[in-house]
Amino acid sequence: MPKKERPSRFHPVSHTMQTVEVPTEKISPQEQAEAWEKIAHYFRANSLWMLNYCTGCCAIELPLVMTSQYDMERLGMMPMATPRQADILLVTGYASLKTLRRLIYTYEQMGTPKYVVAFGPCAVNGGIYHDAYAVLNRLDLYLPVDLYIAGCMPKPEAVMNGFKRLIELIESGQATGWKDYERRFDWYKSNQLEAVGEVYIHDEFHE
Amino acid sequence: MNALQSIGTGLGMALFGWLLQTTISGVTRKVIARIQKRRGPVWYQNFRDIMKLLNKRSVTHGWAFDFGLLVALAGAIGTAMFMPVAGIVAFKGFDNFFMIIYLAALGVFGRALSSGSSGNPLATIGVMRGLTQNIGYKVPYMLLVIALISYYRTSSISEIVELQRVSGWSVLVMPLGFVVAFISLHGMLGKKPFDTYLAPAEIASGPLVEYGGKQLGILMIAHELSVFIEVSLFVNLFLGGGATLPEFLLKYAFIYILSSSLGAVMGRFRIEQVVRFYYKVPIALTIVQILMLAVMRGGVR
Amino acid sequence: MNIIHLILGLFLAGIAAYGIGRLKPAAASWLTLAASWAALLILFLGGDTLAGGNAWGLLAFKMTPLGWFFSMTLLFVYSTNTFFNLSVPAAPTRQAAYPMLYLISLASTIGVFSAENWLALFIFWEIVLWSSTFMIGFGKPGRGSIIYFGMSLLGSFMMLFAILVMGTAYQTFEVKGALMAAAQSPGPALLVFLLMLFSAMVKLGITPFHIWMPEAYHEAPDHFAPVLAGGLSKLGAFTALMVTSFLPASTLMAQPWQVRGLPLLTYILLTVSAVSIVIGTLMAIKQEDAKKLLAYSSVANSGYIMIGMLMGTPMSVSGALVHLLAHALATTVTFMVMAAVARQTGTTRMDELGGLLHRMPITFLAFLTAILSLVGLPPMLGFVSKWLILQSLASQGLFLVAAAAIFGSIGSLLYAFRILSTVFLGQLKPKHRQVREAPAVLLIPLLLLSGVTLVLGIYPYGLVQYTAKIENSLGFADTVQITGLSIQGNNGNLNALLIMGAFAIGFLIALGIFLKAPKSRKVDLMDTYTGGEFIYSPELYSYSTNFFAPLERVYAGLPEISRLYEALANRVRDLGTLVQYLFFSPLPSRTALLISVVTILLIWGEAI
Amino acid sequence: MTNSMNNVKAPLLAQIGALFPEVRLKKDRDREITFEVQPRDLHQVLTYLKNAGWRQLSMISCVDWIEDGQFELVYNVFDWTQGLRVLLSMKIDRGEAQAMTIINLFDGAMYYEREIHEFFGVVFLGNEDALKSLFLERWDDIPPLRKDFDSRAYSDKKYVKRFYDPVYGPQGGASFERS
Amino acid sequence: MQMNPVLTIALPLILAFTKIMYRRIANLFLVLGSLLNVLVVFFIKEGQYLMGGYAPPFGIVLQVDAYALYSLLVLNVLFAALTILVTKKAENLTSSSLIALAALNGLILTGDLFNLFVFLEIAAIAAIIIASSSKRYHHAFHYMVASIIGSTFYLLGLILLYKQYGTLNMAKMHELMLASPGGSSVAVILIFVGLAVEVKLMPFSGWVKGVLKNADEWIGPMIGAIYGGAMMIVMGRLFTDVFVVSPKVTLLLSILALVTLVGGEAAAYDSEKMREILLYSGVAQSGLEILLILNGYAALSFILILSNMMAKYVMFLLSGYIVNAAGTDVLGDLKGLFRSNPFLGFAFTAAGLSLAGLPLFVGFFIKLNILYNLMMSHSYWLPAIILITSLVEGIYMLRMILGLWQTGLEVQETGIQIISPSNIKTKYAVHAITLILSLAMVVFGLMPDYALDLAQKARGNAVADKPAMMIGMKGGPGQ
Repeated sequence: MPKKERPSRFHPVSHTMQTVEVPTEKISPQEQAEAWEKIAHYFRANSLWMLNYCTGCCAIELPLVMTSQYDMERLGMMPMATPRQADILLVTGYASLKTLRRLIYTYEQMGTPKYVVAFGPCAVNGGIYHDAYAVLNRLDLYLPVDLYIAGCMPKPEAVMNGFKRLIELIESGQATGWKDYERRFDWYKSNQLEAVGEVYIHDEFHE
Repeated sequence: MNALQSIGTGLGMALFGWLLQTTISGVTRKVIARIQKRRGPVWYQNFRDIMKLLNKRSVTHGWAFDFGLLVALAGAIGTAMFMPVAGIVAFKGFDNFFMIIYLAALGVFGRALSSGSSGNPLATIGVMRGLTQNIGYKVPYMLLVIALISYYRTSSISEIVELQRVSGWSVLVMPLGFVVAFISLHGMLGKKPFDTYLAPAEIASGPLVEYGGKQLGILMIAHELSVFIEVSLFVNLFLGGGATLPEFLLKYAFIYILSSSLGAVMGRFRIEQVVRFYYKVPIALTIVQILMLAVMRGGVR
Repeated sequence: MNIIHLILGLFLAGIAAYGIGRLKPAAASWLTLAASWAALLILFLGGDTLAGGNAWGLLAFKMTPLGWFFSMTLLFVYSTNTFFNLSVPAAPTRQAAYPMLYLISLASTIGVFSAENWLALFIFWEIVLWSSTFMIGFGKPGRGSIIYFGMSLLGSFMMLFAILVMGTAYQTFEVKGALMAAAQSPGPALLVFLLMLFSAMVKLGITPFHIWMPEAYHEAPDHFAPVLAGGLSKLGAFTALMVTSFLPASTLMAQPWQVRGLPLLTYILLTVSAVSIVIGTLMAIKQEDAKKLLAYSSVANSGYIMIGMLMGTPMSVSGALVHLLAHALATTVTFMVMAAVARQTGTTRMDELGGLLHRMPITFLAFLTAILSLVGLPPMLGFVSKWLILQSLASQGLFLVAAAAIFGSIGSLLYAFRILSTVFLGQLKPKHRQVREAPAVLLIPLLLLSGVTLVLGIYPYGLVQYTAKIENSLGFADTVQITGLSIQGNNGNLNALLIMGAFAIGFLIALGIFLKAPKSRKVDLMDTYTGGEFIYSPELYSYSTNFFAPLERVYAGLPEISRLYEALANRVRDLGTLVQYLFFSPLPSRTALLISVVTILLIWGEAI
Repeated sequence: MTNSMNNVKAPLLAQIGALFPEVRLKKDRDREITFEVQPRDLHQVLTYLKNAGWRQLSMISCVDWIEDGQFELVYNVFDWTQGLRVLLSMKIDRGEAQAMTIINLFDGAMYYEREIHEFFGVVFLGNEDALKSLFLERWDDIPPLRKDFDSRAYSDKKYVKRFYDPVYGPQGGASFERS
Repeated sequence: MQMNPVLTIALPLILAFTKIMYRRIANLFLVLGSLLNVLVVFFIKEGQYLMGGYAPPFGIVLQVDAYALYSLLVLNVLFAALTILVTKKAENLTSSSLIALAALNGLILTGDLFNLFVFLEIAAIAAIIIASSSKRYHHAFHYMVASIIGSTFYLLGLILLYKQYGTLNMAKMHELMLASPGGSSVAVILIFVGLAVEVKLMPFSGWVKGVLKNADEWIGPMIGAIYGGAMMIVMGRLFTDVFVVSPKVTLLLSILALVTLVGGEAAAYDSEKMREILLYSGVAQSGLEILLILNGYAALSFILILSNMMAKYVMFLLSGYIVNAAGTDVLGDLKGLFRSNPFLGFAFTAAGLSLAGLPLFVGFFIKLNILYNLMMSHSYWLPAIILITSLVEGIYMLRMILGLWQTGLEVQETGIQIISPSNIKTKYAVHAITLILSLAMVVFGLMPDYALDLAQKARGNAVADKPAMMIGMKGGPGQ
C-alpha cells in the first residue's frame, strides 16, 4: 500500500527504482524478501524514533514539534534517549569539528536502517558560520544525509513537512543513506579522517 | 481438559493478553496525548513500533545479553498462560498466587541479568533502582494478598474470583487494602511518579540503554505481557475478575487508563523518596488493614 | 557394613591421610576423595535401615530416616568438595593436617546424625567443632576462627547443660526417649527446649547468635568454606527438628497462651527467626565482600529453615527439609564459585572484580543456577521449598512472619543481583583479561551440584515423598500429600513440572521470535552508549561500590549486634584486670594484709 | 553622580589610593569600579581586595589591542556581601605576552588562564598546566581569537566547501550527485 | 619384696646431704635419687607404718592408703622425669630439690598433723630456694613471706586443735571430730588458710604471679604443677579424711573457691603472655578442685587434680623451653611457632584441649562427671557457673593454641626451634616425656573408665554419702 510516487520539485526520482515484471506463479525467495521489505518499510516509516541529539541552534524548534500544537507523535515519532533505540539522527544546525566526532560515534552506534535529517543551511554549506574556524561546511561528506529541511531555524510546519517527506521516502524505499554509508564506507572514513584527524580522540580528559 | 488442550488455552491466553495490553496501551497513549492537549498516535501505534523493532538490525553484547532476554520473555509468557481471565482457566487448580509471583520474578531476574551484562553502568544503576523500588511496593502488596488468601482460605486465583462473586468484591472486604494495592500496582507498572528506573533524563532509560532492534522488541512484548499479568491479577483479586469477557475488559481498561493518566500528570520521585514513601504509607495502611481483618476474623469458607 | 565401621573407617582414613600428607600432599587429597565418595556410596546403598553395629560403650548408633537425609546431604557436600582439595596446592608442612581434620569432621557429622544417645551426639558435635576451628585456622589470619569457636562453644555448652538436665531429671540419655520423657513431665522440659533450640540457633546462625558467620566464612580457606557454609550449619537444624518434633512447644505451654493457634513460645521464636531473615537480608545488601554477602544470605536462609520447623505443620516441616537441602547445595556452589574466582583473580572483593562472565562462562552458569535457587525462582529447588513455607505461613495466617519471609525473598533478589552483576556482569577489568576458566577439577563439583539443584527443582516429587517418610518417623500425624505430579497444599497446589513446561514453551516462542528477526551485530564490551563521550578505562566504567546506596541510607543507623558481644568480652577483660590488680600485686605487704584480713573475715563470718 | 554604593566605594577608593599610588581609577559605574593596575602591583591589590571581602574571582578576560601591540587582561572580582564588582585592567606587551599567574590567590583562575593561553597565547608564568589545550582538539594554527588570525582563510584551507555553478537550478547547482 | 615407705623420705634426705661432698657428679645424685624413689614407690604396700616405737599419738606414723599410693606414684614419676630433662640447670639445686622431694613425699604419707607442719615448713623452704634460682629474689622473698604467714596460721590452728582434742594423729582426730564436732571451726579455718596459701587460692595467692610469671623450664613444672598438685592432695586428705567441717564454714570456703575460679578465669582471659595465662588458669582450676573437695566430691577432685597436674606440667615445661628459644612468651610474637616443631605443638595442644574439656581428651569426661554429679545433687546454678568459666577457658586456650599454630596462608613460618638442635639428648627426652603425657591424656580420653574407677577406688570409701556416679565410655548409670 505505498503511496503513489510524486516527483517532487525538490528531489529527482532516483533512476534505480525500475519495477521489473516477474511471473508470479512461485514467489522466489528474492521476491519474498522484497515483499517483506515493503511491509517492513511500512512499519519503519510509521514508527520513527528520533534521537534528540541537539547539535546546533535549530534544536529549539523540536519542542514545538513534539508538543500539543504540531504533535509529531501523530506520525508515530517519539524522542528516544539512546542511539541504540533511535532510527533518526537529527543534526539540528551547524556541526562543529568536535561535534562531528561525537556525531560519527553516535551514528555508528545506531541500529540499521537509520536515517540522518539535517536542519537548516548549516549542514548544506556551513550557513552563517561558513567562515568560522571550527564549523564544517558540508555534512554529507561525513555522514549520509537523507533529508535536508530548509530554513535558518526551520519553522515547525517545515519540520513536520520534512518528517512527512521522510516518511514517504522510507515507504518508497528511497531513504537508503545507511546502505550508502556501508557501501562507500572507506570514502566516508577518509573524508572524516581528513577533516577531523582522529575520530576516537585521546587526551587528558578521556584517559 | 487434557494436557494439549490446556496448553492450547494457555498459549491463547498469553496471546490474548499481549493483544489486549498492546491495544489498551495504544489507546492510553491517545488518552495521555489528550490530557496534554495533543492528538496522539493511532491506537495500533504500539503494534507498529514492535514490528518495526523486530525488523531492525541492532547490537548484542554477548550470549548472556540475549539469554537473559529470552528468559524474561519466557517468564512473562509462562506466567500469562496461568492467568485466569473471565472464567477461562488454562490449568485448573494450579494457578495459585505464589507461583505466579515467583514465575513473574523469574522474568524480572532475566531482564536484570541481560541488562546487567550489557556492560553499561547506566543499565546496572537502572536495574538497582528497579529492584530497590520492587522491594518497596512488593512487600505491602504480597502482605495484602496473603491476608486475602487467609481470608478466603485459598490461594488459587480462579477460586478467589468465584468466592468474590458469591460474597462481593474484595474491595468491600479490604477498602484500605485496595488503595495500597493500587499504589503498589502503580509502582509495578512503572508509571510516572515511580519510573525512577526508566528515567530517560537521568540515566538514559536505565536498563533499556543498550537495547535496540529485536532485543528491544522482545523486551517490549515481555513488558506488555507482565503489565497484563499485574493488572489482571489486580482485577481478579480485588475487583471480582469479571464473569464475562466485556466486564473484565472494562475493569481492566479502567484500572490501566486511570493509572496511566495519574502517571501523566505527576512528576518523577527521586529514588530515596520512592523507598521512603513505600516504607511509610503503604506499610502503615497494610498493617491497619490486617488488624481490621484479624478483628473481623470471618473467613468466607 | 554398619555405621561403626563407616565412622571408624573414616577416622583411620583421616589419620592415614595425615601420614601420607606429610610425604606427598596430592596423595592425601586423593585419599580424602576416595574415602568420602566410598562413604557416600555405602550410606546411599545402605539406605536408612543401615545397621547401627554393636555399641562400643557410650557410642551407640541407629540410622533413622531423618539421620539418613541429613547424612546424605552432608556427605554429598563433603565429597563434592573433595574435588576441590585436588586443585589446592596444600603446602606440605602446614596443611598436612587438613585432610585428617577434614575426614575426622566428616566422620563425626555422620556420628552426630546417627547417634543413639545424647552423650555420643555431644561428643561428635564437639569433635566437629574443634576440627572445623583448626581448619578455619588454615585460612586468612584473623579473629574468625576464635569468634566461631567461642560462639559454637557457647552453643554446645548450652546443649551439654540441657543434656545433663535431661539425664538427671529423666535418668536416660537416649535421644528419643529423653525428649519423650521431657514431653510427658513438665519439670525442667521448658529449660531443655529453650537451651536445645538456642544451641541449634547458634549453629544455624539465627539473629542473636549470627555474628560469627561473616567472619568465619570470610576467613575460612577457600577449599573449606563451601563445606563450612553449606554443610556444618545443618547440624543445628538436625537437633532443632528433633526437639521441635519430639518435644513440641504445645505440650510445654499451657493452653491459654495461644497466638493464632500457636503456643506463645513458638510465636516468639518464629518472630526471632523472622527478624533473622530481615537482618540477614539487610546486612547482605550492604556488604562489599562477596563471601560476607553470601554469609549473611545463609543467616537469612537459616531463618526460613527455622520458621519451617517451628511451625510444625506437615507442609512447613517438609518445606524446611527441602529448603535445607536447597540451601546446602546452593551455598556450596556459590562458595565454590567464589573460591574459583579467588583462585583465578586473587580477590573476592566485589569492587575489584567484573565481567568474569566472558572469561569463566561455565562457572557463571553454575553460579546462576545456585543464585536462582538461593532466591527461590521456579526452575530451581529453592522455589519448591519457599513455596511450601509461604503456603503454610499463609494458611496459618502469621502475617508478621509472612511479611519478613516475603521481605527476605525479595531482598534476596537484590543481593543476588548485586553479587551477580559486580562479579560476573559489567566491565571486564584489563588485569583480568588473561583469566582462564577454572580448572576442570573445580568444574566437576560445580556442575554436579547445580545439576542436582536443577533436576530436583523440576522433579521434586521423590524428595518431597521422602520428607513425608521422615515426618512419619518423627511422629507427625499426617504428612504432606503428593498426588500424581502435584504437591497438595491446603490452599493451593504446586506442579513443578507444569511450571517448567510453561516456561519452556515460552522460551521456545521467544527463541523463535529471536531467530526470525535479523541477526544482530556482536559489539565489544566497551562500545556502549556513553552520551557521545569517548571512555577508554573499564575500571572507571563500572558500577560496583555501595551498590544500593539509596536503600542503605534508609536503614543506615541499624545497630550492629556484634558490638553487644564485644562489650561483653571487654567486661570480662576488665574483671580480669581488676582481679590481677587486687590479688596478684607484687607487694608482699599486700599479700600479708590480704591473708590476715580474709582470715579474720572468715572467723567472723563463722561466728555470726 | 550620586549612586547608592557611596558608603562602600568611598572607603575602598581611599584605601586603594593610600596603599597603591600608581593604581588609577579608570571608571566608576553604579555597581562597578575599574582600576588601572601595573603588572607588578596586581598581586598586592588582589590580595588586599580578597581580604577586604572580594572573595570571588568571577572572570579573567583578555582584549587584543593589536594597534598598540598590547594585550589587556581584566581581572573581575566580586564581593557578595556588599554587591560591588571591581575590575582590574592590566596591559601587557603583545609580543612576548607574559603575566604572573594568580592560582595561589584564586584557585579558580586555573581554567581562565588556560583558556586565555589557548585563545590568545598569553603565557602565565608559574602555571604549567595552563600550557595544555582546553577546548580546541588538535588545533594547528596560531591562537584563534587573536586579531591577526584570519578565520575565513583557515576555514577555506581546512574545510571542503560546497561549490555552486553561477546558474542556480535543479539540474546543475548542488553537486549533490550520489552514484 | 615389700619396702617401708619412709625410704621415700629418707633416701632423698641422705642423698641431699652426701651430695655436698661430691660436687662434680651432683646431678647424678639427683637423677639417681628420684629414680630410686620411683622404684621404692612400686614396692610400697598399703597399711600403717609406725616409726620410732612410740604409740601413734607421739611417734611418727605413716598412713599409706590407695589415695596416698597413687599420688606418690604420680609425684615421683613427674619429679624423676623433670630431673632427667633439666639436668644441666638442676646442678646447683640438687640438694634443695631432693629435700623438696622428701618433704612432698612426707606430706602425703604422714598420718600426724604436726609432722605435716614440719614437712610443710621444709617443703616451703625448698620451694623458696628453687624459686630464687631464677634470680628474681624479690618474688622469692614475696613467696617466703606468704608461706611463713601461712605456716604460722597452720601452727595456730594446730595448737587450738591439740588443746581441744588432745591428739595430733589424723585418724584419732577424725573419730573425736565425728564425736564432738562443735567449736573446732576456727582451728579448721586457720588450717585451711595455712594450706590455701600453698594451694594458690585467690586471696592468698599474691605470690603466684611473681614466681611463675618468668619461671623457666625447672621452676614452672616444679612450683606450678608438682607443688600445686601435692598441696592440693594434702588439702584433699585433710578435708575429707580428717576434718568434719560445719556447713556454714563449708559455704564460706566454697564462696572463696568460687571467687577464685571466676577471678582466675577472667584474669587468664585478660593476659597476653603464655605463662601468665597458664598460672591464672592454674589458680582457677585450684579453685574448682577445692570447691569439689569441700563439697565432698573427693574422687572427682582427685582425678581433676591429677589431670591438671599432668597438663600444667607439660605446658609449663614447654613454655619454659619456648621462652628460652624465642626469648619472649608474648603470644603476639610467637605466631606459627608450632609449625616448625609439630610434635611439641601436638603435646601442648592435647594438654590445652584437655584443660578446656573438649572430647577425645580426659578433661571432657572429668568435666562431664563433675557436672553430672553436681546436677544429681540438684544444684543447677553451680554447673552453670562452671560451664561459663570453662567457656571462657576454652576461648583463651584455643586463642593461644591457634595463635601458636597459625597455619594461615599469609603468615610465613617463624622457623624457631623450641629446643635448639644443639642438645639433641634433651630434645628427644622432652619430646618423649611430653608426648607420653599428652598421649596419656588422649588414651584416658578414649577409655576414661580405668581412670575413673581408679579415682573411685582411691576416694570412694572416704565419703559414704556422696558416691560419685561415673559416666565412662562404658556408659553411665543411665544406660
